[in-house]
Amino acid sequence: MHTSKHTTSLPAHRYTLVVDLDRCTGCGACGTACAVENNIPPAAEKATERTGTVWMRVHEAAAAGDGPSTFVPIPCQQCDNPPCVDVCPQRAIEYDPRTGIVAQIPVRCLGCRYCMVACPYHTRSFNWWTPEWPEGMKATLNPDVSIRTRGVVEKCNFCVQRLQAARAKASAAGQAEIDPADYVPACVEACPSRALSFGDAADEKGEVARLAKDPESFRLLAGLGTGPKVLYRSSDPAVRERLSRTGVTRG
Amino acid sequence: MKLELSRRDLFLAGGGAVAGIALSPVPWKLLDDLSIWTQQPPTPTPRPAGPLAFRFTSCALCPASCGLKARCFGAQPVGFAAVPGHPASDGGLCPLGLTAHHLAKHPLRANHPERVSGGKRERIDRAAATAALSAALAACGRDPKRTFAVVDGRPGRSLSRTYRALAAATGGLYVTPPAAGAALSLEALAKRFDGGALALGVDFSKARRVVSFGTPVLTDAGTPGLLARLRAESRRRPAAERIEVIQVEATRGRSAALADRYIPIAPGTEAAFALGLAHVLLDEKLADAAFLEARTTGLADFAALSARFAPALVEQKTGVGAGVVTALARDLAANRPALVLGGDPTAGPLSGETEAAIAALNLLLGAPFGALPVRSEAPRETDGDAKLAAATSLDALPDGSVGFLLLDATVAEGMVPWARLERALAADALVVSFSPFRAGLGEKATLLIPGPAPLEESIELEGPADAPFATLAFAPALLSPPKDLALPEEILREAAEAAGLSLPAPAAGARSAALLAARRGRLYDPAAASFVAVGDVASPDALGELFARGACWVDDATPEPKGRFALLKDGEAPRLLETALGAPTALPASLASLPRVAVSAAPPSLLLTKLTRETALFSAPAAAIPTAARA
Amino acid sequence: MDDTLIGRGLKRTPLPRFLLWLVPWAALLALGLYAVYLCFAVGLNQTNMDNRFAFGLWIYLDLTVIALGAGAFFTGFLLYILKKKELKAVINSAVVIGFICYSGAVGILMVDVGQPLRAWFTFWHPNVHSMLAEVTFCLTLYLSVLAIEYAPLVLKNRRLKEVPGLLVLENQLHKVMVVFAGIGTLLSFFHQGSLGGLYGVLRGNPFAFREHIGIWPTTFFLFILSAAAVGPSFILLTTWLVGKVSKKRLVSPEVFQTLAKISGWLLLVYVVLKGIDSLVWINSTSPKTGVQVSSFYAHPPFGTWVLFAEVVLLGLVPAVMLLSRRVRARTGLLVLAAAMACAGVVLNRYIMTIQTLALPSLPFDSFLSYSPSWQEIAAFLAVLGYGVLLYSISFRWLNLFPEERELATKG
Amino acid sequence: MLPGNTDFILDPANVIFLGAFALVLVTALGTLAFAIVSARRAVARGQAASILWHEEFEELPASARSCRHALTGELPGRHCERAFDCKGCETHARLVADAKPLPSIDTGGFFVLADRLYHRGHAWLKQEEDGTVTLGLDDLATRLVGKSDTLDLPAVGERLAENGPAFRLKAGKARVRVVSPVSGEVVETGGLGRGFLLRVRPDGPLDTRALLSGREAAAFLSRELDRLQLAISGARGVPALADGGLPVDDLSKAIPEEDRDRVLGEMLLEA
Amino acid sequence: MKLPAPVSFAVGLVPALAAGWLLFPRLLYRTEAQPLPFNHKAHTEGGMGCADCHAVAENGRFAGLPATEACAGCHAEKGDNAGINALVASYVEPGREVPWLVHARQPDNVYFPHAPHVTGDKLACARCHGPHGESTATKAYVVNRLSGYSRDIWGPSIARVGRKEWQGMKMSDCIQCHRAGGRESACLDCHK
Repeated sequence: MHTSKHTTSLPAHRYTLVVDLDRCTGCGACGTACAVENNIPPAAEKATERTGTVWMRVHEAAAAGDGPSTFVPIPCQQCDNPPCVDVCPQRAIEYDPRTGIVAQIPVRCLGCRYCMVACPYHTRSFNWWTPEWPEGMKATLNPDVSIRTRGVVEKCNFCVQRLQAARAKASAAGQAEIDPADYVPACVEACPSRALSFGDAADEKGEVARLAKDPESFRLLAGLGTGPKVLYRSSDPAVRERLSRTGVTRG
Repeated sequence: MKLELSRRDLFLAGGGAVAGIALSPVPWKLLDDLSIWTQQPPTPTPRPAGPLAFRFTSCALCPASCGLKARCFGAQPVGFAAVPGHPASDGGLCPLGLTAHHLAKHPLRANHPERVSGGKRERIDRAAATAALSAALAACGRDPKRTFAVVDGRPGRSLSRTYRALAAATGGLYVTPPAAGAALSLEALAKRFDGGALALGVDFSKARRVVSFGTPVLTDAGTPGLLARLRAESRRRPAAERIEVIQVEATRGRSAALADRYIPIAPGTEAAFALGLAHVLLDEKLADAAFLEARTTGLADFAALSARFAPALVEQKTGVGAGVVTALARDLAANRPALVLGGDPTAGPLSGETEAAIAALNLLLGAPFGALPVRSEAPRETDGDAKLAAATSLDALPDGSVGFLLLDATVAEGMVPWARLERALAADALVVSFSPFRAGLGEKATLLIPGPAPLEESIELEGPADAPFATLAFAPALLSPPKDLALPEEILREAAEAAGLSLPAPAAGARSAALLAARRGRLYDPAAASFVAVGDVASPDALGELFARGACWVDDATPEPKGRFALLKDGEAPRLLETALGAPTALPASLASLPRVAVSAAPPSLLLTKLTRETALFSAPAAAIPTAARA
Repeated sequence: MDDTLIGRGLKRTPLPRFLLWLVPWAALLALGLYAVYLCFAVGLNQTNMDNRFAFGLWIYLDLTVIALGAGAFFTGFLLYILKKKELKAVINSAVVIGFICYSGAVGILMVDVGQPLRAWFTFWHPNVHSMLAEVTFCLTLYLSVLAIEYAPLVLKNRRLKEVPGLLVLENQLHKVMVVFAGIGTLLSFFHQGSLGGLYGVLRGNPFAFREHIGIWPTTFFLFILSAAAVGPSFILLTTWLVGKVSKKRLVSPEVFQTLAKISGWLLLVYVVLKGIDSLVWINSTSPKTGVQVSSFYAHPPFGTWVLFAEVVLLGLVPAVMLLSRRVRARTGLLVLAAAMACAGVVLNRYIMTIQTLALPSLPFDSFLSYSPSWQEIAAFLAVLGYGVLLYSISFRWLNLFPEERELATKG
Repeated sequence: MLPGNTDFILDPANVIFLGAFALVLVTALGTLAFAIVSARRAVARGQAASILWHEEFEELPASARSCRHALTGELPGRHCERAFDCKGCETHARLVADAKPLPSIDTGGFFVLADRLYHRGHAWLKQEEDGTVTLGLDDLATRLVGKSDTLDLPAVGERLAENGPAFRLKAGKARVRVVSPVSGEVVETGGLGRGFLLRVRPDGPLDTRALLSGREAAAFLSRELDRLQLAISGARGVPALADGGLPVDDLSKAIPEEDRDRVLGEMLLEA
Repeated sequence: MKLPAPVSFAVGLVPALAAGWLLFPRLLYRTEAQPLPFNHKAHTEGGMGCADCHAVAENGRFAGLPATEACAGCHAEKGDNAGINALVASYVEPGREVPWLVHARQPDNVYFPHAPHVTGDKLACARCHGPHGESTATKAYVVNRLSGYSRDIWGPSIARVGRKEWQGMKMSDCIQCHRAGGRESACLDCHK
């Protein structure tokens, strides 16, 4: 028996992803690396953009006319005030007060999809099909990530298995804190134009904390007060204005 | 005494049984176990095949030759990361490379020789495959109308040497795919140089304006993500140092969508547009006069030609507003270094005239030796006294002349269209492919003799022809090939011997020796993230060790040669005029929607259906044809 | 043939004709069960729901039938707690309809979730902050209460009541029915509310999100009120419909009057509160998040007419009609008004479920469309088939309308 | 949820939410259990028949529930509120006249015999000399049921409860039970031709205060005829008894087959 | 004679209790044989410690059971021990891994890092695995037919009473110890 886990203060570590939209070319490397790392199966035969299991989805945000498009990679925004956690009827989503990671626990999930309705960033996938790999491909699966069943919701957990491994490594070396270089999500490692950077925003001297305060940084749907820990950056004020807006003025 | 059992007793006993079960472990133990059962995944996560280790290699799937950092459990790679600082890719990696470890077990993978007849695939043994090869080789020697031709996608390997020897021995042809895309436009420019053979690369870091005529410079051309990264980095520097990309293209693909300016143009009118820019540059005296004076010939003729392309005419031809043409020319002149590239490897080559116009534009902007640096080739072993055929182009294959076509596993359909090859085939020709896949050109073969899949063989990879420096990346094998796999080198030698052809001995380690002998460049050790000069590498063994660690050689800067570029070649003007004044052509069909698939010889991993099927980004680009072209 | 099962003095169609009537409904049920089998065996890919339209026809159906089924708890509340004796004439029918609606909803919900075998985890690991946990708890409990309320009807079947124990049990259950009516009211209050809260708490969705009163968003209270308001209307409508289909007078006209008046007043209160809520939402709640409400109605066909239709056309108008004596005097108009009131709630639940999901949220999103697959429609129709079957059987063998016999004798 | 659950959190929200549901669940189950237990107890106490009778009585049309003193005109249109249990009825105690037996009366063709006591459920009771009573159907009911009926009499040794079902009978589609005027044990079964249907040994001293005799019984029967007429005329499209005419021997023929069950149920006080 | 009510009740109760407590566990579990006999004691007596075969690597990963290669370091050739001969013949020579049935095997979604427990908190192996190192023979692998995991996860007693500290490896056992040590954890600390 213990008391509430809910805390109002910000977590000790605030793992944060910063996406530099100037750099993103929408090549799909982040999502591919994510699928490889997190044992996401190939698309089912009839899967579509809307029924696929994609943790890291790149959207094209077109400008008016022939102006340049911005490609926006959107993983789970790891909100500090997540709209999903409280809607889950059986606590299959948990906000870790030590890391700020919003964890989805697929084995606890009954597949009601209420969290998907609650999330304005559409970053969750429901497993509409039984995950299947061709026999030979199974050997290439990542042993550090468990495979989810059909009928549950899954999403980006910030490659938490890499945090686990980093912690174990620190423990083995007798250290209390992890080496930040040991905890880098797969998408960040894969991005060819280095559009993604990752780190602990609670580390005031860190690069991510600096970027978070940068006026070029903004959050998606900031008006909703969800407090995402995925930040976006653009040197173009018009892009910032366009993408930080809440709601669509015209469909 | 008679025992009377009533219904009441039955109820009581039933109640007792229920109570008994409730007080036994049955309900809660069952609940617990069943709940675990409902949480079992359909596919168990594999147990690690060994301890975790990181190994380095390079991706052989496309010419970019990116560095790969493989996360392996035991011998099994389970994922890749890019290698920042890698001389060939500098952290570049694309979805194809990220899934390269799936390919060895691709559902289209073939592990045994297969003969295709009448649409049916029939597995044959190695001896039968060798016999078929040797019979075909022998037949080619006998019948001069049935030539032997071999197409090699990655020249310079040890296997390439065997191909060339075989071609020489049978009087056949050794064909290498033509340069494509930006490399082709660079080649066209280099051919205008009168100071000897010249190779030019592209150094985006030295450019401030990049004009692309259809080349997907921001997405699929060259090193993944390179230009996008450089451009983004420049955006946070002073305005005068910013890189901008101008995409001139009929369709708004991803690269066009990303460009700072996208200029939709009627398809096939690139030459007119380029001459329009040249017109403004010369007319307003914005061209690089010093470069033109020192390094070019034929300025007057060219000026006379371009003078005909006033922006108003260009607008009429291309659908691009006259103001846009003028403004772009001024912008390029004001923001030199600027460079112009053309051509998309997935959409077929541009016409020679268009390449000529692009080359002239580069000269007017003074791009060569700056943003388009001189580069050398990676050292190769010499032919020695071995009889080896020289590389020829596809055009050397007359229609209906090839009796035995051998396709190396590295030939992608995007490099050599099957329709072109098919035209060259004689009746009943034998088409042999060493592709490990029943896909791409491997699917066209009448005899498929599968070789090693990607990551199954150690291979040396020359970097792309349009990189600023030559690189040679070493790609040690991460996977072991299936046990009874017939290696192309072995099977070819067996067949040649059976056909009575004598081939020179394989030159093992010749490339390393050549590299060491050249004493040029540096070697990057990805595990240590450090460079070592070739001159400091003590021995071939030390070099071999570096190779096994996935090292990458990078060339030093090449000195500027003496000579001049021809703005117009003899007799070129009328053809250029004709092309530039001609009508728009049809929109070229795009070969693939997924990045780099067209230039890769391997089919994409099934996992890439995540991109093609489950995201909206990689469907065919929407046509954005200007009004003039539609009319 | 089944005469001994039919209540004394009740005229029922001959058994073969009755069975013939059941055939199409049973066929619907069978088709639906096949669709359900597909969903279980192949997976929810059989539906046209997707990651963006994560809720579809089924959740909409659940919300709707539960709102319409509110007649059961509200009639019980009026009869047993507020002692509105005249409603005795419809309470049995209300209980059966309530049971059908709730069991149908729970059944569909079990198909709708991806892992039905883990549904019990909600009870073992409940997240008490989740509206859906509250719905799950209330719904299962209330369905059990409805089953208990249904039991006396069954026990009073002519044949069963000959068994002395059963009749006595019926008698005893009847005596404690006030407790169940009370529990039912409490549970219904919370789950109708929580179903509304389901959307009102969506902080990420300015279209659905509403101001909170205490821990509950206003939709919590509006759903309770709207369900209570249309419950009686739906009872009126179904009673009228059953009367039409069976060609019988089932209740005296005063019962309709009572139901209509109650429904009308509640609907009026609901419309007023809904109006106030909408104004607060338009002027404060939504703008605070940076979204102007007008943007929600910029996607045809979901224009502002939807709001108008919901609040005025199918809210205020039927409320006024139900309260007008002259309208009530004419059965046709009365039934029309009740139907309009029900349609208003049906539309409200549709907007809450479908429009909420269709609207774009990210700046580069587009307005989405969704059309259910045949499997979804078949499962939906199966609930209808099941409902008609159960109601028909109940109507035939149980005494759903205590006044029917007397009215029949009166001629 | 329960303390055995490893991730249970003891915070106010959980306590309130789960506590409230536990309370509701306990209340519902407790109430259900209470109903079942009291039902069992009532059955064990032999109250089933009485409960059945009271339930049926509640559902009888008003015309079937009139007070015996209203039948005789002593009281204006009063309805019985005690399910014809006159034993504890104050009104009855106040009004009851001498219970002297009257000679047999013919009322509109039906005989009220002097040695019988009549129950409002159309059973009669005759006190035999050996302390048992015999039970039978009264004249009206006999003719109403008609000739072609089947009787379902209880076996010897079975117990009857006052106002509980005495026996059942079938007549065509009609299926109806006859209420017993007395509690007791069946000692002999009779038949239609034997003058009685059941011989019963009453429990304890016989109390016949709730039964009718003499003038009261005659008034009851004539009132029942009116009720019968009303019941038959209620059926659609059926000719009523000839107005004022003598009842036919086999009344059953006057009732259309599909209404027989309803009419019999109405007359024999089965809802 | 009529049976007294308690007797009738007991007629149902007793067999049900017997079935639940005695028969049910037998039906629930089945026993599988280990591929080879293994004598831990013989190894530890030779001076080896647990970590010599079951080591935590520098990167914090636990090696689990040793690969055949490690066994082959000592047992490359057949000798006079039948078990060793079987090892050499069936696994060392063909180069196969021994398919040991692991009593401590946890479900897929469990992440148990040995490093923080063994290196960090200096827990003895026996704290969770029991006096395994003193065994002279492989313990029979008793597996739950429904869940597919070893009976050791639940513990020997079906009622989970009277267990020793190291008996049982369910999540509740983890949590019990973590709570006792005041180590509150998030789901994804121990799940993957």
